[in-house]
Amino acid sequence: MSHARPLEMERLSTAVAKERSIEWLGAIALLALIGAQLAGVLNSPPDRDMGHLQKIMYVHVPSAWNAFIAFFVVAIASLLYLWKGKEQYDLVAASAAEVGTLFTGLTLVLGSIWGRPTWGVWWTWDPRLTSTAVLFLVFVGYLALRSFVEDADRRAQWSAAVGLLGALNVPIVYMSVKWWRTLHQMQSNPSTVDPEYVIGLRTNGIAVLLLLIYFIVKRYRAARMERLSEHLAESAALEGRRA
Amino acid sequence: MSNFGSPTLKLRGLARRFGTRWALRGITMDVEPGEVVGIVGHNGSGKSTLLRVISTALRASAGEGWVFGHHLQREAVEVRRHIGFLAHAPGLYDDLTATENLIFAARMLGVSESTIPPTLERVGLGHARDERVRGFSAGMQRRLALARLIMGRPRLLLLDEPYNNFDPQGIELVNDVIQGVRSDGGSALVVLHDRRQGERVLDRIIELGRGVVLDATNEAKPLTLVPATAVPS
Amino acid sequence: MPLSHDLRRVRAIIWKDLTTERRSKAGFNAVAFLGVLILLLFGFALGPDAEALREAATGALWLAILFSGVLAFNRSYQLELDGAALEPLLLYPAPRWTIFAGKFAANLLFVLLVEVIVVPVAIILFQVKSLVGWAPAMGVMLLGTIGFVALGTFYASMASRSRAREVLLPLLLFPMLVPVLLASAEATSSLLAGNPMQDAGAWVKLLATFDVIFVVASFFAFDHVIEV
Amino acid sequence: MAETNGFVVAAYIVMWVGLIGYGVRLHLVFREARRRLDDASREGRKA
Repeated sequence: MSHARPLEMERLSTAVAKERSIEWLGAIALLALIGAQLAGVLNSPPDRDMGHLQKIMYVHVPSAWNAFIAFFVVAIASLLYLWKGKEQYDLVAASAAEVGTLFTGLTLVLGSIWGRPTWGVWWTWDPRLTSTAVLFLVFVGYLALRSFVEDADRRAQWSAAVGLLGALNVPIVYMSVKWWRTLHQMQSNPSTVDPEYVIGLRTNGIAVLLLLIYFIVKRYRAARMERLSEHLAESAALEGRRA
Repeated sequence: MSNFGSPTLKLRGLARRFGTRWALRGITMDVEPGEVVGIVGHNGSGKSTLLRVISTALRASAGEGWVFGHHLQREAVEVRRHIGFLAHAPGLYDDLTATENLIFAARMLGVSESTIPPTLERVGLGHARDERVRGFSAGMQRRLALARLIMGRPRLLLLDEPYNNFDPQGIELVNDVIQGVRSDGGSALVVLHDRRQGERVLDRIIELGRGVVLDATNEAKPLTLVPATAVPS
Repeated sequence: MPLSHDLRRVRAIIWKDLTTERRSKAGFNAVAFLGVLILLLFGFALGPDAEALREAATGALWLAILFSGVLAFNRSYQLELDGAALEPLLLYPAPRWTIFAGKFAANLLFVLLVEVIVVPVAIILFQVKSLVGWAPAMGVMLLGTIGFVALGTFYASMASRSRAREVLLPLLLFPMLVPVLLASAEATSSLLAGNPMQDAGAWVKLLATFDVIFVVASFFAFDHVIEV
Repeated sequence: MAETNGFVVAAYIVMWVGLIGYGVRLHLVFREARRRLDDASREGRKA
């Protein structure tokens, strides 16, 4: 599946030329997030014993949802790269992995901020939190591999394989951690789930999703320009061969 | 088994890139059955890279090639059946003896191990049959690599500077191996450190410069980057 | 190419890897002693109280196997990398999976041999008294080891050829092994304590599923990573 | 009840610092990539 490098270059350069600004998406995402958070915080009744702690969920849960969405994008892009061999898929996977690692990190920090007042400890071996931590480490490994490999083809092939296997393991990790915890301690579930609360979660989830898309597209475009400038440098050397 | 009359080797705009450096910038050439072609060129001209791409050790970044009609990319396993590649590094297992290295090669090639003793004799390693390769001199290691190559009964030899600092018997051995393959209708591409080496067996010499064939007797087409996906005739 | 040829190639690779390993004995002894050393360190860390030790036995055993066994994987590719023998190996007219199968089997044998030394030492050091269900427990150990070695052999095919390979392999491998570690530790300890198979059954099923998924995935992915 | 509010505020601060921080870093990475591309294409035209 050797891909003609210059063809890749044309494909990338036309794409970059046709690029329309997406700053509007960033702005909308930001506004949506502010709106969703305000709505969530203002009208959710303080819980009897948990007080306003429940409001932390409005940032914690959407981060977790979007982290998983990001890693799903990595898996799909990696699969497409292995199948089609086009560089764009590799760049999408790399961008989604970076953004996904950001949201996983946020999920973990927010989870422990929520855990401290609720259970008195910064870290609980709660199945969801623990699986997120494992997922975080899997993708730290993914990003480490990408940074250790210079050759573009090798980096793309290897990270596609690691990305896919990482995604394949997510459900198994979650199941094994869930069983492991239920053996040792009744699984903690957040406070009563009234519809008001669920709507708050969903709107915040969508707002964060818009931001996720904006981040991934913007990171992808930056990566595409980096790749294109590498190509241009190459072809300059190529043209220069007669000299 | 190859379709009659087709050249042993056909390359069209073969190119290979390492990171951002182009080692091969478009090689277009044919090698006919029974032909032995020498390749010269200064360091970094792409000589070794060319052999590694033809041997299917490296994938081409652009362009295409066929060995006995088999496509380098799509029919790589078929191509490997006919290739005898002697790289710069011998690529042997130091902790195994000469015989054990060839036993491993025989099993991987799917050939009978009975050919090992005569092959070792032919390359002049009969005396070191049970010694570990770790103790071998560079010359002895190259002889063992040649023995491994012969066992595969290749029909296209790719030899990377086989004559370099090799004793006269060694040089004679290389020429003998080339003659053997040529008489069976096979061909050889031999990278030479300088033009005088191996002139007794060479039919023609081509020169590589900065990844392109400079003064090949056949037309030296400039860089024509045939998209790899284009289906050949 | 007939399968018999390919199986002969797999055996050839196993033979080559193990003969080389046997010749340079140092490798195996070092890994086995490291496993024992890690068990000792756990013993010191967990303190002399017998009950605490017994409680942590299977967990400590598995961590000792993971940390010592992981050394075998990069070494297995070092055989090729030291003498620039990877290229000739890739140039034999053989499908790529035979290389992975050979390396996987050789590494599996290597790690199992390490376990033959480390497991008895763990039983002694951690004063594990009840060995009632030791046979099924060994079965669980084997299942866990298969998953561990399959992924280890796969990730080492990349890590062994990149910078900072000693850091990269554990970083890639260990997060993936969480299910193996949990399932093996839980199932082994419940079996050793004499509970019937059903209790551990769920864990064994998860372990078996993990093995099937990641052995198959490694075989397919190996084609894509070994050639580049 | 009051001291738990501190955690709520902390959570929102962490969320916004994380998102804005990454947004700024991304903007810098984007601009740097754009600058390098302009240089490279100028180089390309000259060769």
